Amino acid sequence: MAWQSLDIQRRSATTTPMPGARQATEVAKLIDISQCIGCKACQVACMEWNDLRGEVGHCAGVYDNPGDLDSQTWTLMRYTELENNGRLEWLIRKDGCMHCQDPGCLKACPAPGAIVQYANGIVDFHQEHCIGCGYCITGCPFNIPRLSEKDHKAYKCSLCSDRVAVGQSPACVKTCPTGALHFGSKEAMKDHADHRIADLKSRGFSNAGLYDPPGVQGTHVMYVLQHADHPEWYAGLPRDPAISPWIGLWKGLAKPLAIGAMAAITLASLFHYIIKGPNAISKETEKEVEHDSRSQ
Amino acid sequence: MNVTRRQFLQITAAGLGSSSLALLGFSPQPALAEIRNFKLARTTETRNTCPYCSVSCGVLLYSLGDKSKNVKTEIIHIEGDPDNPVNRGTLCPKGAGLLDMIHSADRLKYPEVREPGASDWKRIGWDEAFERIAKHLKSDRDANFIKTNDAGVTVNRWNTTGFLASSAASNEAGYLLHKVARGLGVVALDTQARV
Amino acid sequence: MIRDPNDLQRYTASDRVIHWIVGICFILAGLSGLALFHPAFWPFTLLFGSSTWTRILHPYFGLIMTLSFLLMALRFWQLNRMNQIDWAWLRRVGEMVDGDDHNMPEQGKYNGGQKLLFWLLLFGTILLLFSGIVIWRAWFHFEIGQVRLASVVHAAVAAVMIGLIMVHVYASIWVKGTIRAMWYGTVTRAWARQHHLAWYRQMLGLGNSQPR
Amino acid sequence: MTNHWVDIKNADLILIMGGNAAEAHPCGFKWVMEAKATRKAKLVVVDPRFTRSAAVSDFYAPIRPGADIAFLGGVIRYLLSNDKIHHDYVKAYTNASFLINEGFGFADGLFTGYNADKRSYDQASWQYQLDAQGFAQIDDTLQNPQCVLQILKRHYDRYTPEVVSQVTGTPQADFLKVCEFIADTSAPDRTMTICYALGWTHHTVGTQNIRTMAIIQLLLGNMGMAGGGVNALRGHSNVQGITDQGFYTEMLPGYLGSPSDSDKTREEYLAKRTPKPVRPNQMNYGQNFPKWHTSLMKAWFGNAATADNGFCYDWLPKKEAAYDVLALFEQMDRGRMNGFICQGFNPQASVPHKAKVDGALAKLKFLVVIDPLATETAEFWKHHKDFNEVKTDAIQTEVFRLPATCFAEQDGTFTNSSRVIQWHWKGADGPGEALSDLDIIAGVFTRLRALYAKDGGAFPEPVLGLSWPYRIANQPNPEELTMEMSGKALADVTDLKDSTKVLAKAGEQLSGFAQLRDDGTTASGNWIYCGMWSQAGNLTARRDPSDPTGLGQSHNWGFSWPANRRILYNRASCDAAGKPWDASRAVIKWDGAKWAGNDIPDMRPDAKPEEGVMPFIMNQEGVARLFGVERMLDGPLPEHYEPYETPLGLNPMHPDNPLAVSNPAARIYPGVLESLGKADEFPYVATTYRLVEHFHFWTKHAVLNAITQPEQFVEIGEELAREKGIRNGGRVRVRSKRGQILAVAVVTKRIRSFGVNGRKVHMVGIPFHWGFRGATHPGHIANSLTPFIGDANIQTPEFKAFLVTIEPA
Repeated sequence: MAWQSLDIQRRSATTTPMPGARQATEVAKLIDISQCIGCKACQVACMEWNDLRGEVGHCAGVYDNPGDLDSQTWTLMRYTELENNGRLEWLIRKDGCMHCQDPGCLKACPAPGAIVQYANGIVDFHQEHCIGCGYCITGCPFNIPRLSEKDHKAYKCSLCSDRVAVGQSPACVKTCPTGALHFGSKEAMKDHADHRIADLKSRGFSNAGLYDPPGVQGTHVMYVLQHADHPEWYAGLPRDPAISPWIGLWKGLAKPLAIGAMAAITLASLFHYIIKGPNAISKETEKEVEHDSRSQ
Repeated sequence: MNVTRRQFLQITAAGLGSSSLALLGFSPQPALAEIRNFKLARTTETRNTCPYCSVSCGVLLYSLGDKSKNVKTEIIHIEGDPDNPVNRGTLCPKGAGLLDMIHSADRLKYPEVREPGASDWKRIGWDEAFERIAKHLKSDRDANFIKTNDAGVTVNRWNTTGFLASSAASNEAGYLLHKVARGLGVVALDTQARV
Repeated sequence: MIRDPNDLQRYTASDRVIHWIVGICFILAGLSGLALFHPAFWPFTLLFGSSTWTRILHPYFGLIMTLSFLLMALRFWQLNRMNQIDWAWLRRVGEMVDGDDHNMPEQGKYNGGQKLLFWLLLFGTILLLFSGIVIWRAWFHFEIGQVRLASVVHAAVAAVMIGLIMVHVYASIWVKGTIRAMWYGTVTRAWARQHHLAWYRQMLGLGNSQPR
Repeated sequence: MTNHWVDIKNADLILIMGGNAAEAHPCGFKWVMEAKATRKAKLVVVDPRFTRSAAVSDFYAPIRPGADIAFLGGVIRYLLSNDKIHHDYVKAYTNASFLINEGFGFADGLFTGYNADKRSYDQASWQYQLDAQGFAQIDDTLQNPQCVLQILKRHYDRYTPEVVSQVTGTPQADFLKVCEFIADTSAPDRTMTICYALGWTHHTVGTQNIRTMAIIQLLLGNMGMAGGGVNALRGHSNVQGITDQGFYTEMLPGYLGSPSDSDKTREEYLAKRTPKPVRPNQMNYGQNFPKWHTSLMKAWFGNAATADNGFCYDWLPKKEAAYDVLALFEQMDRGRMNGFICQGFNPQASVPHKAKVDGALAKLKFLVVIDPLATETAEFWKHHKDFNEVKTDAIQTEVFRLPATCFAEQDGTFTNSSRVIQWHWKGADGPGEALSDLDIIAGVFTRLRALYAKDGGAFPEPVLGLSWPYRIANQPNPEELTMEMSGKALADVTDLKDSTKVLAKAGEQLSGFAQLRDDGTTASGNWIYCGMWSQAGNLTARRDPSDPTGLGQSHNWGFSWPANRRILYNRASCDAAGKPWDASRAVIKWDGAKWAGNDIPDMRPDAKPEEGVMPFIMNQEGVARLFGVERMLDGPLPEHYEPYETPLGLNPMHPDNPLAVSNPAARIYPGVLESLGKADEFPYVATTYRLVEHFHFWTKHAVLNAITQPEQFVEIGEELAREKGIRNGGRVRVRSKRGQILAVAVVTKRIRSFGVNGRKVHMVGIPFHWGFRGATHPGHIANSLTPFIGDANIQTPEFKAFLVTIEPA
């Protein structure tokens, strides 16, 4: 079955359902942190494929370069040195868009079609529709999208939707030298993760597990963690990410409520006018005014 | 008064909710999004080998154009060759960044010479470069060639000009340079592989 | 230019200018804000050149609105101090809406409703300013938690303010003879006597003991 | 590599020591991860730093730079004293049972035969006891005190876990844990592979580091096995290839030793290099040396090389001294070199002691740099702030910089670490006027040849007579050269046993080195590459990745030397009777009539097991050498010596012998000892290394790589940072006796101090990728700091252990 990456299942700032008759296979990228050597091949391949070249920055005392995600850096290795039970562990997490099943960015986006979720689960930004408001950043539970300083559009990992659409894997996955990155149907990735977790458990990582947070209805980028009980050890991976309740309120309840209120005021005004009529000057007052004028 | 009334009307209309939008003439949403075009669709694919480490990963060079006569071929993308049994399509960060090495601003484009004591380069042509280098080599070889050693043994060596060879150039280049060097009697030769 | 000499001056020219600056900015900010708030209003972006222009301009509309409104508030705040009569008026506002204003306490230049509106709008504007700055990514970078909170505050306050302004506008339409006060600066004596008796007396130099 | 990249997946244990495969060879390292994932293999990393290899290891043990032999010597002792060796293998396939001369001994850190004045050994006492026929004597019981196994036991008995820990700084428990992992693979059906690289070679005891590991792999019976071997993870894409082309002063293509002054005649030269068997029935494959050499002479000198003139033996120069890269720069520094040609080599950055290199280059009359990129070497005369402080106008060297095309812009072959020769195709033209290396070499040579033809000169015969059969003289085609290297028949080549059977007709490409002859009827530019372009065509261009063996051999992908064999010594994967030690990953086996299976047998195909032809066919003994009876200049058994700059000031193994502090056979040029620092002034051990984001001084020119690692830094531990008041991300100055660099400090838990010989030794880690040209921020050349001294055997510089001091800048 094709990845059907052109079929859309969700579209930003759109209130009616998308055509959904065709069933697409959900895809996923699996990031097995226990197999990651932090070589940054994924970072380079991502930049190369997507024609991105950021600034040549500086060394800030760590290996994290560039220092943060930006419009030219859609994926980034984050390194954590952890002393655990007297042994050093170097936890290296590939940060980037998680392609949530319930994407906070898409929910927050005010521009119709600037953010779409394809039927295969990929969440993609369409910069030509982006207005640069940054609401996607506000909505994202993983702090991923970044506004470009140059064009003020928001950018993030597209899971190489252009490659996936023609049956290829994302550039980062293809390049990964150690097989820390895998790509396939979400089901297959979960199966693969099960094997990896069993292997890790056999090597003493009793808390190994899959990171596929239910708070965002699961993600299309998942992690195998050696310490699934402590996701925060991995450069602050959120323990139980969900779209912030503020965002829920803002983009959920507030919308119909406000529109309803405005409509109500409008209708109330209209019908009040019709029913009660205008508040005109009474004859009585006019007489009194005449009286007052005379008495002046 | 007009402005206020217009605002009023607009709010009224909009307040009816999104379902009425179509009445105002806004078309339904497209069913298909446009993804970024697949940039390799009409490129030429060439099989090559990564020049960095000794894993010698297979790489695929993607270049613009179909190698027709009037087109200057330009490599626009490089990725791993999935057929190569060692790298199976993967590339490390160096290999994944090969494109920028090929197109580096530091690529040399013309033969140049720095004259003795000069503070900068001077562009020269290949003929001049070959001619001048050949003359240097000949005059040093002729002046310092040793036919026999003190014991009278034929040694036929030239040890006042040294050769260092790349360990990232092809076997063919390394072989030819070795053949030429020994043919000239060079003994002062070594390769990057030593260090 | 032709004026009834009997008309009462309610707003000076500069009052009116500043009001309309605020008003225009509010409309622009409101339309652009609504466009970003709900897809139903997205077509409003066409009014501003493009959707991106809408995003760019909205905060500047808001900023000009805020500054001019603050200037206006500086002029009017003393006239809008609430007193006992205002609260009494507000308690009876239902009667008036129902069409019977006979029992409404007599009002000065502004009635309790107008005063309350003034303070609500002032408070709302300040909230919009601060929350707007927090979410204005072109210039500022705030903590994500603050941005999220500010987004909600900004939207909610804006919605409430739009509601208030709708009431404000409707009130001016409903009460005949009102709009001209902001148009030409004057009202008829009858209008003043009918709706702002105390102010009317003050303007005409009449005592308080006048019978109705 | 004795094995190959994909074969790593067949291992049960992968030891990474003296290297950092995850960072230096990520795509090869994938097969380590594959072994872990599919075979439940374990990965053990022993390294001074907690590297990115260590990050995915099952066990990591720290080790002080330069103490590897102490560690591995301890492993040998552990294996021997705990009886964790593969007995049948050791007895049959190694020289464990061979008797060594009575005169051999080792005392106070020195082997017998040492001459302190010459700083070298007389190796006479290191030899086998020979019988009347000249065969080595053996003791099958392995009990004779002069047998190799007993000597080995005695030698390494001193390397107790306590001593090992004291010398290496590895906690004893960690050391023993590593021993347990390794010992587990002594079972016949368990294998360990060892992946090492420059972390072992960049020492004055570099060669012995590797020999220590070879001894361990032999004791465990892991050589020749799938998933075993001693695997050098080599540096550049074609570092294996250029080594095979023998571009060393001491070599000719195919590892044929080059003549020196003592090889007066061809006969003497050949006799010295054509070995005699020292055990009966052995293949002693080196006996074919004359065929290889003669074929080379025919490839180089063509029709001029005849039997009458000794195949132009005298046209080959004879060397009288060392001309390795250190020696070259020493000669240059003394003003004895006038010209220098650097093809794709950046010595100013990659040769130790930059100040000395700078001075040496400035003494040249002319320098020719052939490179695709703007290297530091080409601009050694240019002032670049404090990165390259020189007086430009005082430098009288004439420098030519010639633009070469890069890999993507030319056809040709690279030979990878697995010895697989692979063809690559040109994808685009080079920039501007860039020419291929071949065109540049030919351009210079044809001009030079024309000058000699016109004007004559010193010994013009080899210049004019050099075989140059290329269709376009100044543009040799890579295919022509590949065919020339591979070799062809000049006359009909017949079977040695049956002269009526023609193996190759005159003019045909040869199918392998077995067809080479010493009578001038064959030409082959590199005998080990013979057959890569046979009558069947260009085998290096084969692209069939299929692998019916399941072992990852892919015999139809490219062409692997020798003879398309993928695992060397594979005869040793079977027991004496020819049955695989481990049937589940059999490489070859004796099928009753011949050797066959999943690889090209490294054995005469019809050698019946009962003939006792042993697997190490290139050795005169037919077996592998636990005890190195020849070739090693600094001892037949590895011994721990301190780096030349030692933080201890003595060798804890031999505290009382000043001659045995550091390798007693290392070459020391005058002035070098004075350029070495002492621990009182330079108390910290420094080591230079690569980062995964960069490749040497090359990727700093690529923006993509510059982005991922933009600025020069050094790494230190938290404790040293506290002591010296160095803040993470702050700038520091690192000084050695020879120079200094400035860089950002990375303060990390990954670097710790070592408890050595009762004291604490801190380490400074120095990634070396920076220079004054490139897309990264300019940096200092790390080799400003390193010492000008090399390994005793092959003169590879000691980049990996030297002394520095560090302070906030």
